[in-house]
Amino acid sequence: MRRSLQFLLFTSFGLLILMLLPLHAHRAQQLSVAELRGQSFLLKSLQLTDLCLVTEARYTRHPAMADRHSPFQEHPVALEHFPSGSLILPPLHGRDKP
Amino acid sequence: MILQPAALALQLIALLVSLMGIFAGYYGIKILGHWDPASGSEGQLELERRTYLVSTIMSYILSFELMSLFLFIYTADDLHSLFTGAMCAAGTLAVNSFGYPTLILKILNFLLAGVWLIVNHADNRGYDYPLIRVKYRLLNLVVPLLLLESGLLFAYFAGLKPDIITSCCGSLFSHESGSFSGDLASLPHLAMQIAFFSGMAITLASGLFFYLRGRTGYLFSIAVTVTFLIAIASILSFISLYFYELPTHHCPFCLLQKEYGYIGYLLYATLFGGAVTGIGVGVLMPFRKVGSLSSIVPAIQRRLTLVAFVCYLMFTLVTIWKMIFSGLKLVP
Amino acid sequence: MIELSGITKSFNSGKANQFTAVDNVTLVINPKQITVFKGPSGSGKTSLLTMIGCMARPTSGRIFLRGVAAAVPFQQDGVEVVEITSLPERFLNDIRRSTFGFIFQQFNLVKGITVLENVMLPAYPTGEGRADFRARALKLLEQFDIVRLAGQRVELLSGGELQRVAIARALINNPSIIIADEPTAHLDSKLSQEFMTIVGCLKGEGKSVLIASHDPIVFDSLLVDSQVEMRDGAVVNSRSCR
Amino acid sequence: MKRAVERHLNILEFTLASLLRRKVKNLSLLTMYLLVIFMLASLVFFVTALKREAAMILNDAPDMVVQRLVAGRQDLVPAEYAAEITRIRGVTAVRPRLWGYYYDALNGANYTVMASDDPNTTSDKAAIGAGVAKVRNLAVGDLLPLISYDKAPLMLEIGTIFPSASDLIAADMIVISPRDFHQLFNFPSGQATDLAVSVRNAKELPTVAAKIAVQFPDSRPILKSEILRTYQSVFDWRGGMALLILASSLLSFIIFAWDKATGLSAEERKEIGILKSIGWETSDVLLLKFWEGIVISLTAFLLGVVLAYGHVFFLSAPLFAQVLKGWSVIYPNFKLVPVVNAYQLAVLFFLTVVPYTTATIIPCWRAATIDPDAAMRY
Amino acid sequence: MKLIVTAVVLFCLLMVASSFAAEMGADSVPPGAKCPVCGMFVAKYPDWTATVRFKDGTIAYYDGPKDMFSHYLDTARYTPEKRQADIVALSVKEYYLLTIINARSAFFVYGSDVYGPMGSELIPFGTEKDATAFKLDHKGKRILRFNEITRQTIKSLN
Repeated sequence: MRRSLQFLLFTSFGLLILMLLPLHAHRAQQLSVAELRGQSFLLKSLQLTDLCLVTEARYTRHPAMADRHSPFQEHPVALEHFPSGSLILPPLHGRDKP
Repeated sequence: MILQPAALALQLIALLVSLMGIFAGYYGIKILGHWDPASGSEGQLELERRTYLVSTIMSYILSFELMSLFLFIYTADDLHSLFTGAMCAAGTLAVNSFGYPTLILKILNFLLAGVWLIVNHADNRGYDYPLIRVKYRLLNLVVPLLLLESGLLFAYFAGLKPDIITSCCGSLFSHESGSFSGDLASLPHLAMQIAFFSGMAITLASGLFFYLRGRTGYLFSIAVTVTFLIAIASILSFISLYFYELPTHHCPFCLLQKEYGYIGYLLYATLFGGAVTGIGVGVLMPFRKVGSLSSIVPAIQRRLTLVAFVCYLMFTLVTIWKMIFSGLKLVP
Repeated sequence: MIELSGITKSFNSGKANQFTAVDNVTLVINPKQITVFKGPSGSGKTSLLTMIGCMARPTSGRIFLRGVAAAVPFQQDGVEVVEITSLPERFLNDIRRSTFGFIFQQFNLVKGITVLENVMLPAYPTGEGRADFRARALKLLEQFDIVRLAGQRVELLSGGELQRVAIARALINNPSIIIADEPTAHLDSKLSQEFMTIVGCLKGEGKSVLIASHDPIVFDSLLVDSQVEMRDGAVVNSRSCR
Repeated sequence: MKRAVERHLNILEFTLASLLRRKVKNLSLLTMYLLVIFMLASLVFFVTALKREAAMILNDAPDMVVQRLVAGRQDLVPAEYAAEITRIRGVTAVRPRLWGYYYDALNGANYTVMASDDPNTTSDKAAIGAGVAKVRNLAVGDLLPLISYDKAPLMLEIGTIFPSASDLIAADMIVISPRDFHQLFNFPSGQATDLAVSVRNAKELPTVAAKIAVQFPDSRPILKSEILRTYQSVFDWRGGMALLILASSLLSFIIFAWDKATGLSAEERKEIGILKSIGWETSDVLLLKFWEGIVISLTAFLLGVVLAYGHVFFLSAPLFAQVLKGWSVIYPNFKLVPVVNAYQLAVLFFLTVVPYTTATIIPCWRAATIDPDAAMRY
Repeated sequence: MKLIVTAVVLFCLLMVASSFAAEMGADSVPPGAKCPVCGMFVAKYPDWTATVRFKDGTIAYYDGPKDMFSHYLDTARYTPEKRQADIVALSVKEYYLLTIINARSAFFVYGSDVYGPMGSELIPFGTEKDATAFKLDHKGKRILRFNEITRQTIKSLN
């Protein structure tokens, strides 16, 4: 086969895979809703608020911990999140109303 | 200011388009000032080379404009959840006074860039650069509009603040809003349907006649332009109603949403495609007799006419199909 | 027939280092003949050939092509003369592609691709089907007896083979005029003779051949129909050898 | 029409041949481009998937958490607060939450201990996350000894180990009964770590929060939407330093591409000169260069995105894991649920391919306008 | 006797079940349902759902009481084949608890700073006490009963 047609074939194959990605994601999401989310009644009832990404640091395990004066606390009313906290305004929204 | 990837991408494209536009415009002015096809001097040769650059840039601008037009509408649609009162792109665009002008300019620029490329294509086929002045005057009209569009786009995104209360399409395009869009939406259905179908009929008939006989090109082009405007008004006035199956919902943007099968993309693509090519036919009309183009322009026009014809026919067929199979009946 | 009238080509015009490569040349070149441009290097032979071959435009003067107009796409039927000096590049190019075939001093083959591909190269942008011009290229290779080299890369070829590939390439688009610029400069006498034999065959096929050369094997060849002698950009002597 | 297609195919043919001829140069360009797109796409996929994960967790989270501050530090909330807050209009329920951290000196890990009033959680029993089970090498039925505040050991029998599918929420969790919780930490009764407040209508949350803030000046209500917003910002593009790094790498790549495209080697110049002399037109060479750009950028984009998808969703982003993990003892072993849509892909395309293409326009044009007679003059 | 008891029990069960079903039916908005007044998909805004049930059993869904009133006060305009008299029941979602209540007996707070999906809204409450408290919290202007709401009221909200 001509090289140009080979390339076009390769590219359309790549495009096909690219278009399959959203479909795969969509399907995986549906499966995860069905399976994973019903996983643990106990966990659900605990009403957790945070992701367990890095467990040692409070500012990643529980960003919403409220200390107003502690290391890596960028602003007294900010929720903690290192290292991006210094780039983001503290969420003053809904707080300044009497 | 919304720091959302799509907004960033749109602003990036606007920036690139402006830079390229300034570049092309600068050489456009130079070419207008120093063009002398009879000379074989080095300056002239350099300018001739620049024409390649300008037309390359313009074709990139056109494709960027086309892609960013749809990305813009989709992004506006996507962002509606940030604004109270917005339910689709209509509300997002109404958040500040730059939204709609940006959209209208985007459409206009897309049409102009398309027409420019058509003229450029014809000019390139003539061996004596017959349209060079027309082409670069047109370019100098397009470039400021491109810059204005980018400026508006930046102003629009800069002015987007979440929690702004905006209007939804239901009120923007309602009869009582008193605005121009509202007036369009409140045009009487029957009259608009008559106008739309007769406009389409005249366009298609004159297109066919022009295609077969090569005459009445101006009529066709004018019909395309007028029908384009009528079709936009008709989308507001009655076509959208059939798609929404609601007698009072006149929004031109909800058509683009998933709930309606993204049918709006097909409608607008055919409408814009038909408009660009149809207007192109008219713009080329004065040059049918210009020396070297006399055998070329008619062939180009025939092809353009065919594209415009097919596009408009598709638009009409989709409309008719929906009018027949819609759950809504406006005219008993 | 090619007619030149008052052809001048200057470089760097208006600047201090301005020089005139070709100075007011008026000339008629007959079709289906071998015409040799002779003169020392720097006499303007090459510049003149580039202008005839639609590669460059003269600063002033006009060039007419007669009888080759059939290959020009935009030309209307019945018009036999093309004035090529005021044409934009893309039209010059169309004429060049369909009317002229070029053989260069250094052969100018593209390295890294095969002989066959090199021969086919001028046909790529014409939009002709690949199978069509591929068959033609193979036929040309056969004609020059180098079909066994088709799949080889050009780096590995000998001087004589290179020359034949270059000639085959010049012929791929079936031109009516062949332009050769110092074709024998890098060849020994035997190969130069061989070249002239091939040129003779081409002439026999009805092609016009224009050669710039200061090689006696070329301009003293019995095949040559007319000679144009050049010096400092001007024609000093133009005569028919018949 | 057929002629135009043939012309494109023929020129593409030559493009591929000439790209393959300069293998080292073009492969290095392609690799760099691919790497940039791969990292950018991985980051976008990773971040959107984490955002979705966070949003899913917050679906079940309390509408509002009320904490108490003493001298600017978080303190325990007295039970009376809960009773008072219940009386506010719009509040449907107030649940005191008991939780805290337990530092395991044995292996340096940090657990999150939580008390559950679920009837399944009886005394002396614990439900633990897969991360805890792994670092302590525990199975269901084993005993987990924890050291109480007074150094007395508290023996807990493992009743449940949360499946590792829930690692992103619970890898470090130890869920025990309130009685054990009080005993472990000497936690004063009648107090709570914080209060989980339910408000039926989300619209009313700010009003309720404002009322709580007025009624208890030392309290700090945190809305679900605030936590969500924080997560979105943390994970969002502007939050990621990585984006800045990637943006600069994209920029430097474009400069590199520009440089590569402008600085044609003598050989390339000669080659284009030959092409032009044998009958290629400026627009043919432009087309050649256009295809060159398409081949490079499309290949890089397609491969980069597909590889990124595999990297993030099938291999759980090992490259990012290294960064996130650092010296952590417990690192969740999570598999992210893919979140990709056409819109996201289109935006990625615009952000990576469009700038590259634009950067190459002028260099390509420069290359394409080499004089056709240049080849004659060598 | 036994028979009667059984019948009564069965009847009660049926009633409960049917009322439960009715409530469920009204609460779960079909995903494709669109507000006949503004065209929005109602299921996207479950906190604001208002419904109108017609004589023929059809139910119309709205994304806020305002649109429900628009339809109620000008039925023919939005549904040309129906009249106001065809309406048998109107329901709205109570603001604090998001329960479905009868619109005819509800208290609506006008002019508050709480916005619905369509902007300014009439906020419905089951009791006057709740309505008064809300009016105080949210700078409401007036408390209106069902019959006090006119086209003029709706127009001033748009």
